[in-house]
Amino acid sequence: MTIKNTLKASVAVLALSSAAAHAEGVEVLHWWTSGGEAAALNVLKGDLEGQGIDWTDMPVAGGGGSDAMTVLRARVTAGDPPTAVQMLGFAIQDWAAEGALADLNGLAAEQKWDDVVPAALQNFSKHDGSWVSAPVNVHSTNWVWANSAIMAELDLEQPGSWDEFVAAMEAAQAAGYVALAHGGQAWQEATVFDSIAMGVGGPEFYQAAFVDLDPEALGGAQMVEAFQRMETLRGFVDDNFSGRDWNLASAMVVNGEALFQIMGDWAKGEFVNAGQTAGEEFQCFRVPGSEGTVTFNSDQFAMFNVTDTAAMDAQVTMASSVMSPSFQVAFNTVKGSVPARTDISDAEFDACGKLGMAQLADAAASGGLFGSMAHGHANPPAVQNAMYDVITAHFNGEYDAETAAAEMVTAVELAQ
Amino acid sequence: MGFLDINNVTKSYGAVEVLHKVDINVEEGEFLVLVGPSGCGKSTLLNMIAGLEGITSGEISIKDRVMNGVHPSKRNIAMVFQSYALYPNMSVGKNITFGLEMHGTPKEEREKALKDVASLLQIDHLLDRKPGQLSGGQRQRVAMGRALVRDPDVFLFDEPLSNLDAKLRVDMRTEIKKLHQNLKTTVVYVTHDQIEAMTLSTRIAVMYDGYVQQLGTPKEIYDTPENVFVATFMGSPAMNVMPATVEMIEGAPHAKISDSEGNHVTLAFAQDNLADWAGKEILLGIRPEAITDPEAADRDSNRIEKLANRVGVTEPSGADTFVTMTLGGKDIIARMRADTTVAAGEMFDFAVNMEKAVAFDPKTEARIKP
Amino acid sequence: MSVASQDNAASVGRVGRTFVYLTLLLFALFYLLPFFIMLVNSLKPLGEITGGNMIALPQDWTIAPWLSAWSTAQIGVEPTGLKPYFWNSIRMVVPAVVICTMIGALNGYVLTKWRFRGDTIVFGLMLFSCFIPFQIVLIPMARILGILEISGTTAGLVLVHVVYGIGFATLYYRNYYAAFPTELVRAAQIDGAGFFQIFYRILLPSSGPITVVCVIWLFTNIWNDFLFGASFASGDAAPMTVALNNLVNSSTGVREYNVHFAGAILAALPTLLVYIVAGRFFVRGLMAGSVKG
Amino acid sequence: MARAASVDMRTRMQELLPKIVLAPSFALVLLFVYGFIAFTIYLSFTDSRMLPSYGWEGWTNYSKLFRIREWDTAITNLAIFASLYIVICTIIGLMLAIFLDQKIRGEGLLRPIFLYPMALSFIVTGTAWKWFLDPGIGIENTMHLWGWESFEFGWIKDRNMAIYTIVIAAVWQSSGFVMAMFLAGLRGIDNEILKAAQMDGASNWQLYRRIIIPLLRPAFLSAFVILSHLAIKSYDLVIALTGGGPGNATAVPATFMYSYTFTRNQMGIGAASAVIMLMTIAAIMVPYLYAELREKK
Repeated sequence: MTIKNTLKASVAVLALSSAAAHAEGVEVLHWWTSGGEAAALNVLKGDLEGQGIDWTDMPVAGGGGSDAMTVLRARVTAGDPPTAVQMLGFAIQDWAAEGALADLNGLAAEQKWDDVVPAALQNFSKHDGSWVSAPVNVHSTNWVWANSAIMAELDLEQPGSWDEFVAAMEAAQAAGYVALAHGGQAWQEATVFDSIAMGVGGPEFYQAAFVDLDPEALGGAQMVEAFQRMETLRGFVDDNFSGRDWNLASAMVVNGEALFQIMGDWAKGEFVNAGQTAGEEFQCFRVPGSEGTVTFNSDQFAMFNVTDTAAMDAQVTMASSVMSPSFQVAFNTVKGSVPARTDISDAEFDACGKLGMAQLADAAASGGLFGSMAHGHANPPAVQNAMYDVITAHFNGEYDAETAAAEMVTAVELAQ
Repeated sequence: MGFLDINNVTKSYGAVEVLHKVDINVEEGEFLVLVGPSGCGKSTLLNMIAGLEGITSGEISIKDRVMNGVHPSKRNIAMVFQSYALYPNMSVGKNITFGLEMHGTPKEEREKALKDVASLLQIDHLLDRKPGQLSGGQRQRVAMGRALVRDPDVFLFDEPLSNLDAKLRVDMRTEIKKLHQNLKTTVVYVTHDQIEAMTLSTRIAVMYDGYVQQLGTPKEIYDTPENVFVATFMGSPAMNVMPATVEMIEGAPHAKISDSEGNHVTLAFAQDNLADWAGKEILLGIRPEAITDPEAADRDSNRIEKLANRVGVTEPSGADTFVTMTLGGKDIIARMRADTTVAAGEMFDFAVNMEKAVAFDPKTEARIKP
Repeated sequence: MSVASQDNAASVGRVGRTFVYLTLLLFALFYLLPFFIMLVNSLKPLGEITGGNMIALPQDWTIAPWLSAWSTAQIGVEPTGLKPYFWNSIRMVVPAVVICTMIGALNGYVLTKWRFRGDTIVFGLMLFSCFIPFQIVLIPMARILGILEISGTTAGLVLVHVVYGIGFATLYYRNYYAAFPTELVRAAQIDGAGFFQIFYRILLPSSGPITVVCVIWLFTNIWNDFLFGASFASGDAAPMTVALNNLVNSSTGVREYNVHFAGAILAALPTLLVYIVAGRFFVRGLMAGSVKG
Repeated sequence: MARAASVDMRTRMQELLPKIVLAPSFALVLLFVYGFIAFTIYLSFTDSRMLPSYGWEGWTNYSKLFRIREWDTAITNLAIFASLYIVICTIIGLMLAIFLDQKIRGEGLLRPIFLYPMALSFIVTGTAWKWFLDPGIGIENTMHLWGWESFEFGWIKDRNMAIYTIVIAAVWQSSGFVMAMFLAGLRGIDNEILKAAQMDGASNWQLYRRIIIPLLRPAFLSAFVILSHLAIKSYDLVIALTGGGPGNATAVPATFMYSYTFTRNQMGIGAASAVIMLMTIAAIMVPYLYAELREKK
């Protein structure tokens, strides 16, 4: 594979040739453009500017970062990569494999990142043993968001098992509520499926099916059961779910139209923005069956290779700021996620935040912390999207559970 | 060497040769008309003189200067186009002086030249208008003005009258002739209208199929056409051409033809060397005006032959009456006096001026020269 | 106005005419509806949108969303509104349209009035280039912009738009000039005008109608482009559409629909203006040549 | 060409100038269009994933492509979408043009209303359309609020019908433009032909069917070319309205290509789908261009 190596080298050279124009600062490609996110990022910007480093902003929203990744490819191909890029999961590993990312080992050793970042996260932040990116946060994706008023009205407890969960939804449906608020977009369906699969098969199954891509797990009985549970959930969703944005689904819970929503912790922002408080107007708990485990995605800042020493210094300063406890707190309280470092006080966080931080630490300790398949932290994008295709087709009634499991095997095979 | 020399010029588009070895010398002050049916190559030839189309081989020179490859604007020529090609966005005055401006003539001189030309063509009052506001005749004048103002060595006209109505066309024809007589410039004029060719030219080149069929004065062309094509193309109505056999009667060559009844009649030739063709087929050409009623026959002619034939259709045109009849198996036309008494269907004694008759070789269609 | 229309107008009759008017009005409503939805909702407070009727008029009229979209909404980390990006778009679209129109006009002029062997093949190749899906050019184009060192700049974006605008611009002008009498060019040649003089003095002054069509087409396409803008000019040089997308399309943030709609209308204003102002000449321009295929 | 020696500089310059003027744009097109197409064809035979890579793989990407279900969906959708879109746009455009040509009062107001959607991209109108078509908040809900309880319009949520909502939005955008092309064609028809036809006793209907519509052939052809090019390139439209959903029910080749090339890091398959798309375009356009250009020679 000499050709491939040459290419890698050439990409590295391209990345290296990054112009000196950004020498005095950092150019940051990201997709955090909505009010709260951008405000959170502004904390980082202010911090860096306080240290004499200019911030060149390069926001590209859309498609959960996929548009930004397209732009990144264009910039790298042009030989002019941004110095710092917001990245998720496998993208970091892919770019590191191309030799395009800068080595942050020095800083990491100095600040002991190895000790404070959970190992599951390090799988993404380190390539060949070297730190290549600085994790900003951990979003856990297996949350249920619930409307307290409806729960009180129907006299419901937080369900502790799948059956209780179904019973609660049946009760809500009977009372004329939408039992499950859901937005019919592939990634939202995959987010739900993630938690369901974890609930059905537990960590071993999750590892086998979504990380190791073992055909036996992919097409097996547990997969079929997971799909059957999806069918059950489909019965609790209103007719109008297709294409709905996740935040509109959240709004249904906020407004008291719907009982539950299965969604990552970013949904909390919608509740907070509507003036609600965690543990009072709304509640959060893990998707029944998946308790004790956390499926996550993690936003990280990867640094691209630069030659200019001033630019390198700027990158290091930025990475250091990203990892600083003050930024981790400031950012994550706004974003709804929890810090990537496990050594940070939860004083500033609300009830759900505190719960999330505690569960993250537990799961990390007990081996229950898994990258989310739905958010590109379990397998490469090709496989992830192939799974999306099957999950969303099944949820929309194209396949029955057995066919869907069989299709999983084929789709994954084609995508590899 | 003439004033405008076209030496052995050919034109090809790819493998197709559309003009074959054209050779014409035009003297200073001459009015040469290129005439022929559409597609004969006359416009191509004109465009080559103008420099608008390249020359495949041969040479064109003006005033002994070879013009091959010389830009149109450097040939000191002017051209009037069929559509007049007036620049729609410029006023009449601008249109006329545009060429001078392009050649760097100072403004005062341009103004003066414009004045002269405008008064010559009586278009003074139109100078500020746009071409779109002019009538066809006015546009024609402006187009001529644009050519005149340049005071070129050679004027080129590309069917300039074909877009005018019949009456205006005759007027403008006269006007062009007058202009030529006054200015004595050299003109090359392309038309498909043989009357224009006859009336305007000092010499005519009849073209067909990329060849110059005949080059000569209008009279030569009309009276002694080189071949059947020239004979039938020039003149209106066209020359009557019919098959005939040469028969010697009393030592003199006669044309034997069949009349409208199917009987053989003979007409004595005025051309003696046709004796060589005794017993052979020829094509006999007689112009309509050479077949007429006896009272109108040419008094100067030494050879008026009588021909009894049945009248087919009579068409009075005011000035003349045309009679159509069958002769030699063809429909032929005779040109009679306006107040002739012939009536359709009757037998009539026509007078045929055999001095004006021409004979063609039926194989080559070339004229059998005396 | 065609004669047919007059005569038809007389003979179609009252019932027919009512039907014609009704149909036209119905379609006018259909065309206006999406814009109406945007406009109405851009003038409502957010609360009224999430709970209420999409088509209802605002109960509380407010222009706050407009002000926010224009000058204070969060586009990246800076709450700049769309304003700076609006000027980016102008800086990109004006040179691109001007250059592309000029190139198209010259190409059309050469291809109709200075024909040479193989000119139809050249034109065919240019025309087919209109149909290339833009997604496939991103990567190689990025490389070339990088080599030229204009990656991420407005200049680079102008180049990209010029390249992919040439096809249509040439098509428009070629079809228009094909109907322009060649004799005029010949007359001008004999008058001594050179290649460029003929173009400037003779053809260009008569090119008004087709220039309107070409400019409208290019202006709209370039202004509305998102893909190239996002890929080759993000950051400070980003055009309006990219900024609008950042405003509207955040994936995990709160959505202020009224601000989004106001921003969308702001982003569309220049093209709307071009269509409304120049629209009258548009049909005339199409008539003058481009519909001849 | 045999030329006498006396060709002057200016003439030679004048002969070269047209080619010099044309050369830069031709070179640009050759590089940026045909060069890139060649590059894409090459990529489709390689193992490129995230970035272009040059390991030769032969036809693997193509055989994978045709085993992917979504590609089938995308192709079928394009066929449905393109044919409906072109036909409906043409019919509506022609109808509006004919109606507008009846000496309509207020034509000056109506024409820009019909035309303006072409000025807006779906990045701008996408959200409004999504709302409008959404049964929960859009037209269905509005009708219910207005008292028409039985009104149903939930196509965008129905995997079998969603592609038709895309047709509706696409028709909304382009039919006015087609109207303008036909209107231009109608206004360009020689009055004498119409007079002659009316003398011949043609009724209005016959006049349009037998005389005017056949005379609009060039407008039909231009409309066809512009519409088919818009149909094949449709990307923003689908992304803004359905994002390819419900499920993958509204995926089209353009979204498929983008997703495989840029989202899924399967650039090779993305390139293969682009090549198939280009070949489809060529199959439609080349005969048309050939006929058009030959005719004009």
